[in-house]
Amino acid sequence: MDDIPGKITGNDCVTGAYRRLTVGLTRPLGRVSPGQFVMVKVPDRDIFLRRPFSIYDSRGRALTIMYRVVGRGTDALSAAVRGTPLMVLGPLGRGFTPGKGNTPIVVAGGIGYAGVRMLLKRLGDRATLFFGVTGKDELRLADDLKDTRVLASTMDGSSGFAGDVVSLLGRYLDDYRGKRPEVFACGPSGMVKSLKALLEPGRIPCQVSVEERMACGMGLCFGCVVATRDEANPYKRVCKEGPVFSLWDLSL
Amino acid sequence: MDDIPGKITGNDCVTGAYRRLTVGLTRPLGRVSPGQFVMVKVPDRDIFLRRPFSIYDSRGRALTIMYRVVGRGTDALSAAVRGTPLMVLGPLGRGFTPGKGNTPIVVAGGIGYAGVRMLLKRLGDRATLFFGVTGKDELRLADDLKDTRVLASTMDGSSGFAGDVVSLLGRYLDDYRGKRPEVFACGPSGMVKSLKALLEPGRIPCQVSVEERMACGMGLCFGCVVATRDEANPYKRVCKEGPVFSLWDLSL
Amino acid sequence: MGSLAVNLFGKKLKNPVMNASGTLGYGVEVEPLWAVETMGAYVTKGLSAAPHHGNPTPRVWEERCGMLNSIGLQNVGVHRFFSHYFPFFVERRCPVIVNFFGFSEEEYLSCARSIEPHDLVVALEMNLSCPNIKKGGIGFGKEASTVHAIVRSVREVTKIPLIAKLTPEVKNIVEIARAAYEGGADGLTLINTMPAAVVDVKERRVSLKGGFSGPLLKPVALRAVHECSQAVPIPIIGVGGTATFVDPFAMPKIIAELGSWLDASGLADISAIVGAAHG
Amino acid sequence: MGSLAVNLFGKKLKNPVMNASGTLGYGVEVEPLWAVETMGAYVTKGLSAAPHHGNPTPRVWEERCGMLNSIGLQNVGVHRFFSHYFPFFVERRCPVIVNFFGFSEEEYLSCARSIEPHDLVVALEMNLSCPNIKKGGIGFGKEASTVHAIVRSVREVTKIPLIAKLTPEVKNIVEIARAAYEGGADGLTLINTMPAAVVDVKERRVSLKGGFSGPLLKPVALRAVHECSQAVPIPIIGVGGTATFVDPFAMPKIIAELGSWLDASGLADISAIVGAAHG
Ligand SMILES: Cc1cc2nc3c(=O)[nH]c(=O)nc-3n(C[C@H](O)[C@H](O)[C@H](O)COP(=O)(O)OP(=O)(O)OC[C@H]3O[C@@H](n4cnc5c(N)ncnc54)[C@H](O)[C@@H]3O)c2cc1C
Ligand SMILES: Cc1cc2nc3c(=O)[nH]c(=O)nc-3n(C[C@H](O)[C@H](O)[C@H](O)COP(=O)(O)OP(=O)(O)OC[C@H]3O[C@@H](n4cnc5c(N)ncnc54)[C@H](O)[C@@H]3O)c2cc1C
Ligand SMILES: Cc1cc2nc3c(=O)[nH]c(=O)nc-3n(C[C@H](O)[C@H](O)[C@H](O)COP(=O)(O)O)c2cc1C
Ligand SMILES: Cc1cc2nc3c(=O)[nH]c(=O)nc-3n(C[C@H](O)[C@H](O)[C@H](O)COP(=O)(O)O)c2cc1C
Ligand code: FES
Ligand code: FES
Repeated sequence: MDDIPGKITGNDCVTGAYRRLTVGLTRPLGRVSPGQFVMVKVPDRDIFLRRPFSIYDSRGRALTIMYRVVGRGTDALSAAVRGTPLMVLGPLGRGFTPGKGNTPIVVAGGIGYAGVRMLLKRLGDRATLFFGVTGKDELRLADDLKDTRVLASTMDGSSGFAGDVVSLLGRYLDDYRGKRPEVFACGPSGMVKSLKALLEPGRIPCQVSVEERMACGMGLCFGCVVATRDEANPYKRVCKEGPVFSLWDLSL
Repeated sequence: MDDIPGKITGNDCVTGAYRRLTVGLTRPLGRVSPGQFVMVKVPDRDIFLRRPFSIYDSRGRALTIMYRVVGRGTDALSAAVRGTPLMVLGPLGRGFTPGKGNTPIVVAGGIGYAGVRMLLKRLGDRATLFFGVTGKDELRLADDLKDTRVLASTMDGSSGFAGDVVSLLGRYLDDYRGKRPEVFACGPSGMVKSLKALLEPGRIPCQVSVEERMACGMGLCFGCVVATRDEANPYKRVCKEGPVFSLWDLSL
Repeated sequence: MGSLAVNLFGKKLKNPVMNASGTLGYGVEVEPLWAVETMGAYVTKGLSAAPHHGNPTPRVWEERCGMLNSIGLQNVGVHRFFSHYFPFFVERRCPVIVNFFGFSEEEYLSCARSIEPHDLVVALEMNLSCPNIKKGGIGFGKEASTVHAIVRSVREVTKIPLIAKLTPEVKNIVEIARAAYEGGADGLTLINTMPAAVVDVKERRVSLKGGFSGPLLKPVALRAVHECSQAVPIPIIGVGGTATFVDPFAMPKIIAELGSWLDASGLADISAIVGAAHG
Repeated sequence: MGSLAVNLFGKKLKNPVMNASGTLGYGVEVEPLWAVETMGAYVTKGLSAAPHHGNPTPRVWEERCGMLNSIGLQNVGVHRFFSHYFPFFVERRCPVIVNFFGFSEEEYLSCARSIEPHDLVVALEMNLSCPNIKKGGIGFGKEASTVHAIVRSVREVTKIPLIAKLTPEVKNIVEIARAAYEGGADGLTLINTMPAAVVDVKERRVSLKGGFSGPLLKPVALRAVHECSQAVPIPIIGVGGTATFVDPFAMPKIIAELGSWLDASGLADISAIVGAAHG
């Protein structure tokens, strides 16, 4: 973990409110495990706290994140031009830990793709991505995937399966019987809840990346907790003990 | 009075910590009387309140101020580059009102020159400027005066009279006997106090431009007052009833 | 076009936006820039029975997130306000809320007593942040019992609706709000400045002690408004965070934006959102 | 090179800079970035006799000038702190100030009692902003009499120096400071967060109610420090305005800058400026 000055080398629209930001850091981030994140100091003085973003890609001193403009911070970030200096703290948190010999199933909803993208790259052709989006334009987010089989669902039915991504996964789940399936998921809380309902009967191993509002991103403030089934100590820090948790440990 | 958006067209060092800022306004400031000032929104989000500066020059939509870097606001202003947008509120306050038929004597100390510069331009060759500075480099501030006789004093003796400007004026005061002298002054409070001591015996008419910390610059907050001899209502607003007062009304 | 008009103490204001007391001089000063009657009401700077000279300078200081002031309640006195400045508001048909104060109960009473009911005088706003010189300088607004007593006394000497303006420097603002309400206040203004100080490290001294106002106050005021509005059934005027000195057009801009917001939200009437954030 | 070392309650700290309680986790979390013993002392997050789970999320919210938090005092309990985290500080010879709280007097007492004197435990810092569940949730730190009583009770059960940490939400912090001193406090920490709220206009609800901290607090804290330091003869630790979450290196940077400042000012010893802004 390090706090590294960098400069924006690119900040482009992918589609709609989704953007890809590349940063040239003055030092490499170091070893990143898929699912880890960075805290970015948005280059705007009115944005006080840093914002967490999954590490989309990290090679040497080149860092990429993909983000969706949803509020003040991401809006300000979207206005930053090439050459703007900014600070990046990371890599942070605990990422995904795929079990050896398992068959990986990756489930992403919308911008949740940013959280599993490094994992998909590492898993290569071993993984299948179940990718749920609102409409077909959003499928462009995953255009950079080459080796991975992608099964898409759109809420508006404009491409692939019409409906939510968990229902789509439901149709394929039987195919994984006996193959030691292991699910890796990142997406909105509704998606995670349906996923839980789907996987509950078979208690299929599942790791999910969770989001919460953060202040520090490094375990200092206890601001970003998620409720778990650990009765003695239910609230775990998403930034420190997470963001990836076993679905079965969470209290949803 | 108007609040006018503008863009910096120049921001250059004159000498030492003194700078000249030119602004291209989107609308003209309108009729300015010498001694009036503007409130400038320093283009830096960390500078909350506007800062008052005398109108050094105003022609159509071109505004010039001269300033000395003394603290946070002027420091931030000095860092602003050409093209930076900023807001200018003005013209504000009451300026100098030279009496007809009087012989004008103008006294300025250091950056106080900025406060009398428009007056000098209006008075042309009728006025004499007594200009007190620390060392001869500072005399460059008045380089743009053409028609005016300038008598300089430097504290370090590097040019002109060695000593303070009021002592210099003292040596010339007798020359004005019978010529209905009228003094116009702008400078540090020490200068104003000595001036009062000098002019007291003859009660020579004297208008001084006073400085005080300001929040609004337009009479709203009563933050910028100066104590006067008006017993019923001693504190007058520098930004509204001033910045120019009769020396004999002030309670120094 | 939705309506911004609100009813306050039986008077119709064209919108619910007013300046904070003491931040818009005597009202005439903004005349060159915008018409004071653009606002729902003009709030006077603090007035007292006798004129006050106020404090020596420095009186204002810039701080990150806001400014400190220590004006010391300079004002021309309530009589001169009505003889000299009030006609300006009458001419413009601009409703006025009269902010007033005293350094003793008698001063509050004599000031309130001297104000005649008038079609355009919407209310009297009691500034309760003043030190009580008789009680060793402890603020009037600090204790529920003191607030109750002084509001009740003032209530008895005037027929004009009475607003109590509270200081945040109390142990529990809800308790104070209740005391003001029970003492007879018809409304509350929340909140006044926060006591603070700036230190000059180089000079090693306190540059200014005074009331802190500006953007930093907004969340503090919002909490006070939220909690007090659930405790008392009277109108509350929220104050804090408007930077009129930074942008002299802040007031007219807020009013215009509020109008646009109302329309964008599809609301017919601004009153529809009163209390919307409760619960 | 001037010396930043200070003496606090008979212990030598290498500098007077410490984190605010609750803003540096259990101390171990900054380890990857900088050594916790860089600071004069580490202040623990609030500990209680029994562990606390804290509040549901959202717990933090960004605001202009600072942030709001409503962590709800989540902590592992004082016993686990000493068994599990304290050895880390012992290993690094890092002095520790133990911030603690309770929701009843007994909880304060049992927590204080359970802390053994130790070479590295500089003091106990009582967080007096907690609501007293027995007294209907009114904060312990609100009334001089309550503060006096609880400080005195805690004073009796421990030999470790005792610091009272005060809330700004009082009517007169000097009075509270005096009560803490007279109750036996060896020092004061000024101040805790300011109660505030953020409203989501679009959703028409309060997003978060909690304590406001960050740059806005500094002038409020400075005033409290300035006034209390003239009223009581005990050391005061100033808190407010340090943005550790914005810049994770804020602490080591402050310490380095303080050193440079000391040298630039030609001072041999940081203690030379204690009280310099008085009068
Ligand atoms: C570990 C982690 C990794 C993340 N990775 C990505 C990523 O790769 N790409 C991306 O676009 N977003 C990611 N997010 C979410 C991202 O941090 C938020 O969208 C961002 O902080 C919003 O900032 P804002 O100021 O624009 O929004 P705000 O104005 O603060 O809020 C707008 C909306 O976003 C929600 N929000 C705010 N902060 C968070 C947060 N920390 N987590 C979840 N929701 C939040 C709010 O509740 C609100 O609905 C991640 C969050 C976490 C915790
Ligand atoms: C009517 C008027 C006209 C002025 N004209 C000019 C001008 O033409 N050129 C110029 O350089 N300066 C002028 N000044 C002074 C100028 O406004 C201040 O130097 C400036 O506001 C300082 O801002 P700062 O943030 O850099 O300084 P700060 O960091 O706020 O303070 C630095 C120092 O400047 C002093 N100071 C701050 N504000 C003022 C103020 N309003 N008046 C006097 N001293 C102050 C402080 O006491 C301190 O000693 C004028 C002031 C007034 C009231
Ligand atoms: C310069 C100045 C003068 C003030 N004078 C008064 C006053 O006379 N009476 C009063 O009740 N409040 C007075 N206040 C407090 C304001 O009315 C308001 O409560 C406070 O500034 C917070 O609002 P803001 O953050 O929008 O400025 C004054 C504030 C300022 C900045
Ligand atoms: C996330 C967070 C947790 C805090 N927890 C505690 C605590 O446990 N005990 C305590 O006395 N103060 C606590 N505080 C208050 C701080 O110690 C400090 O008084 C306050 O944040 C003001 O300082 P700052 O502006 O530098 O943050 C907490 C503050 C924050 C932001
Ligand atoms: S964001 Fe501070 S502990 Fe996670
Ligand atoms: S600066 Fe506000 S009245 Fe002069």
